[in-house]
Amino acid sequence: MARKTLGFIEIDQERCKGCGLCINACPANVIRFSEEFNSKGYHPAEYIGEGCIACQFCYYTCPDVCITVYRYKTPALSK
Amino acid sequence: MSEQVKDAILLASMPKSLSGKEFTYCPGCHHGIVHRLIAELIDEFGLKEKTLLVAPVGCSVFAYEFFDVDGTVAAHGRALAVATGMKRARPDMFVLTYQGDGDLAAIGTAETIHAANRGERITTVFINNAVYGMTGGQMAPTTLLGMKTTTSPYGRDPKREGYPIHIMEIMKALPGVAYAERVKVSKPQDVPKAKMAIKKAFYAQLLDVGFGIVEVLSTCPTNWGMDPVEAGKWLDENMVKEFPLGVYVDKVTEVMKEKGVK
Amino acid sequence: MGEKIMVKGTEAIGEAAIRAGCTVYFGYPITPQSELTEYMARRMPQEGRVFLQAESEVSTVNMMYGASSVGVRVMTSTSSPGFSLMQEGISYMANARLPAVFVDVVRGGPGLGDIQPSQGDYFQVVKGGGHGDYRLPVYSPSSLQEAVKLTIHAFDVADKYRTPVVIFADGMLGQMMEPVEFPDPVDLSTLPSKDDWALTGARGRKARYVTSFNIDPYELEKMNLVLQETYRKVEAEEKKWEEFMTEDAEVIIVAHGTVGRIVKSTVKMAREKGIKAGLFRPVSLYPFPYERLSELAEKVDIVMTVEMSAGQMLEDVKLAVLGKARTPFYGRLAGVIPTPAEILEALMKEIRR
Amino acid sequence: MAFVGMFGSGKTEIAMNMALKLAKEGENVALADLDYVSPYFRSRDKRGFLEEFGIKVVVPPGKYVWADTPMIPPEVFGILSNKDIKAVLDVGGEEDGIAVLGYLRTFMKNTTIYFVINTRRPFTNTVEGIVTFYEKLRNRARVDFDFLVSNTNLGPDTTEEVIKEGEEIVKKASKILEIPVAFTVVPSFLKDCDCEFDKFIIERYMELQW
Repeated sequence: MARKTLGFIEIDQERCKGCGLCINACPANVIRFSEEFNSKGYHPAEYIGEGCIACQFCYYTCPDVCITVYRYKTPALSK
Repeated sequence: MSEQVKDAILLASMPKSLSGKEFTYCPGCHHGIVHRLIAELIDEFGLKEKTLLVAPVGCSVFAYEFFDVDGTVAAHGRALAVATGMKRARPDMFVLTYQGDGDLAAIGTAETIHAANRGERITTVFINNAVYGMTGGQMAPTTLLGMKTTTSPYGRDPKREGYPIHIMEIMKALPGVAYAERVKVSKPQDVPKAKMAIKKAFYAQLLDVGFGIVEVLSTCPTNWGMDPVEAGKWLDENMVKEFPLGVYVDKVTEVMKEKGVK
Repeated sequence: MGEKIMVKGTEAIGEAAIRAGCTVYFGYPITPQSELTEYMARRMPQEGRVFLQAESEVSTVNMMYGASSVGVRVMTSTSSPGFSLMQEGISYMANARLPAVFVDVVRGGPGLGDIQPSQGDYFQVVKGGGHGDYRLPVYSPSSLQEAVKLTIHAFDVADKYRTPVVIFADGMLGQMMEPVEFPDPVDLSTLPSKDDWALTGARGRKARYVTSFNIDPYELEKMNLVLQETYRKVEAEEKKWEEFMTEDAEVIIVAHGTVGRIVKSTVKMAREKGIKAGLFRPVSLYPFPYERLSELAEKVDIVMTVEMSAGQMLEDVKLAVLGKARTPFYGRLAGVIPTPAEILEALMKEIRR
Repeated sequence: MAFVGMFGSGKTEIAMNMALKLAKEGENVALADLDYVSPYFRSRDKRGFLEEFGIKVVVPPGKYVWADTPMIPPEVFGILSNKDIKAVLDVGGEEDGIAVLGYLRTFMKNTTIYFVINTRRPFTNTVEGIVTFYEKLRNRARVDFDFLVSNTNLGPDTTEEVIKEGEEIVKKASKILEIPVAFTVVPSFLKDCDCEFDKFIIERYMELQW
């Protein structure tokens, strides 16, 4: 099933504390805990790389202002 | 990534009025969300060079370090007295206090009520998480009935510990208050609403209407003993019942209309 | 200097503060200083300045903290129980290095006490009643003209060293009336700039904060050392005292404020009886003029302290005298004012001993 | 008679001197200290001295003489109603102190009220100042004042010039207010000075002796 990718997010993984609020908030389910540890020993959040609908919910709920949200000028279709 | 960015519009990123310093709050704590909202509004209003921030004693005792604005930290409970001193001495500045429930509603109740009642042109953001976070989970004036804390180990019993205090309802009785609203930020949809409320409280000061205060129901996952997601659910299911959300005082919207402000 | 007018002590101090450039006054009513608050309520708006009656002394001192942090000259006045309530805020101001002037019109204590004049606040004002290692410059005037001079001086000292300063007035000084001349008001634009530390908005510079707080003990120690260095400077430069007939004195009486004034009469009465008495009146209670009193003590057998307290300044007198002379004490408590005659009688007893 | 005025205008000294003068003339005199505003320098401090001259001093009973709470002794109603007693009222300063006259006014139909002015005091140093505060005090007291009293002085530093300068200002205020000047107060050490109005020579009993 093809779903639209309307934008993307960047996560400052060093700043991220791994609270999971963004993961819980994301309606597209495109954020997950990374397998990697950051230098503080958390599993930070990571974007799965596609499917972001640029709704900004993750940005709204992130208590550590780690997320930057972009919207594509021309919405791309994901594979 | 840069290729990607070229083809995109930036929707949301760290506000300029934050210093960039990492918050000291526990993972999932709502303080950070509210800090960001305040910083966004300072940016949007272009107030960075005019803002004086008064931090309280509580978990947000370091708040003034997280913003790129001039500030101080008041003695416990006295933020609104300090802010009054600043605003009276420099009425051209934008004065903001950021206070928790112990600070604003227990030790500082007199300062809160009197600054509000004098209609001080000050904006206050009041974080209510029903517990003393900083000192390790003691009972707050806003602790819910039945809620266990380190100083109400059998659960808050009104016969013993009295009732949770309702600051917004008290604000309603004070003529100096221009704006008072209770909000939460536990769901993404709540966040823009909370921002709009704080914006109105900014306008209460900027349009010279009176005292503006927004109570934000917040989680304290650490002291509540819940993971951050669970804490948000608990807030929605329990705190909102005791502390109904909504606008309690609004003398601002009308003035905004009169002055053509959106 | 303008013409002489008759003023009460409370008015003398209030008017002096206005002329010194006090632009903000916060206060809370308490006997026997309420007239100063009332005077400021009437006068400050006339000058386009700020007067605000706070909801408590606790609030007052914190309002002062706020006003001082944005760089204006600020004052309050209170009486003993009110000063006790302000101690916490004063400690914060001391470490945040915020200049301000406090007037303590001292009354009888402890507790609610009474409303009569006393000097029982010496410990809480001079030795500090608040927490932590801080000191406050303290001035104790004995006439209204001197109160005017010292009030203005207090603002200058506060700004120079960035510290709260106290005017130690007893209730008698606050209520008495005397003819006084006031200096011309200071031009506010000539006051020392506070732009290098005050909270004026982060315009064209990095954001800054004024605070008494540092969670890092090593950093907090540094802040403390700055304070201590300031106090050493204050001690070197700001000692003030008055001597009356000490040149040939064989006995010295030490007294401050109103009692200093009463003791002048005692000295004259003693001299009439052939006793070569002299008065040493500390004007700055901190820094206490130890060295000069120590010099004087070498030449006499008796250094008697008289206070309207149970003997609080006495401890500083003993530190100055260091056993070089006898250090008897005569005091009246709870708001009772000693008369020149009874002080003389106490002195005679000591001499005969 | 009642003496009213601003803080420190000299009401107490004049009231005491007046009571003593009347007592020496053989009148049955009572002095009521109604000053519940100021904590010290009240006529009650000289109670013993006044009583030696047969003056009845009306003050709050016992230890309450030291209090700063409003405490109007009920005897005041008595001395005001008793025609055989010459009552002298020493009223507290400013609008706070004078409010008591509003309270007593039904008993004061036969009382002459003097507004005491020292033009070397803040707020009453100009004609405008005097007029402003005269109106304020009268509105607060809700009784009319009968006379002005010129009491310009600098305590021990008072000179004839100071007294005359005060008389000039009080005279102008008197014209505007259409209230006559009853007398000019003169300290005993200047008793021979020239005055435009009648002289009332006083001793300063309240002055500090040190």
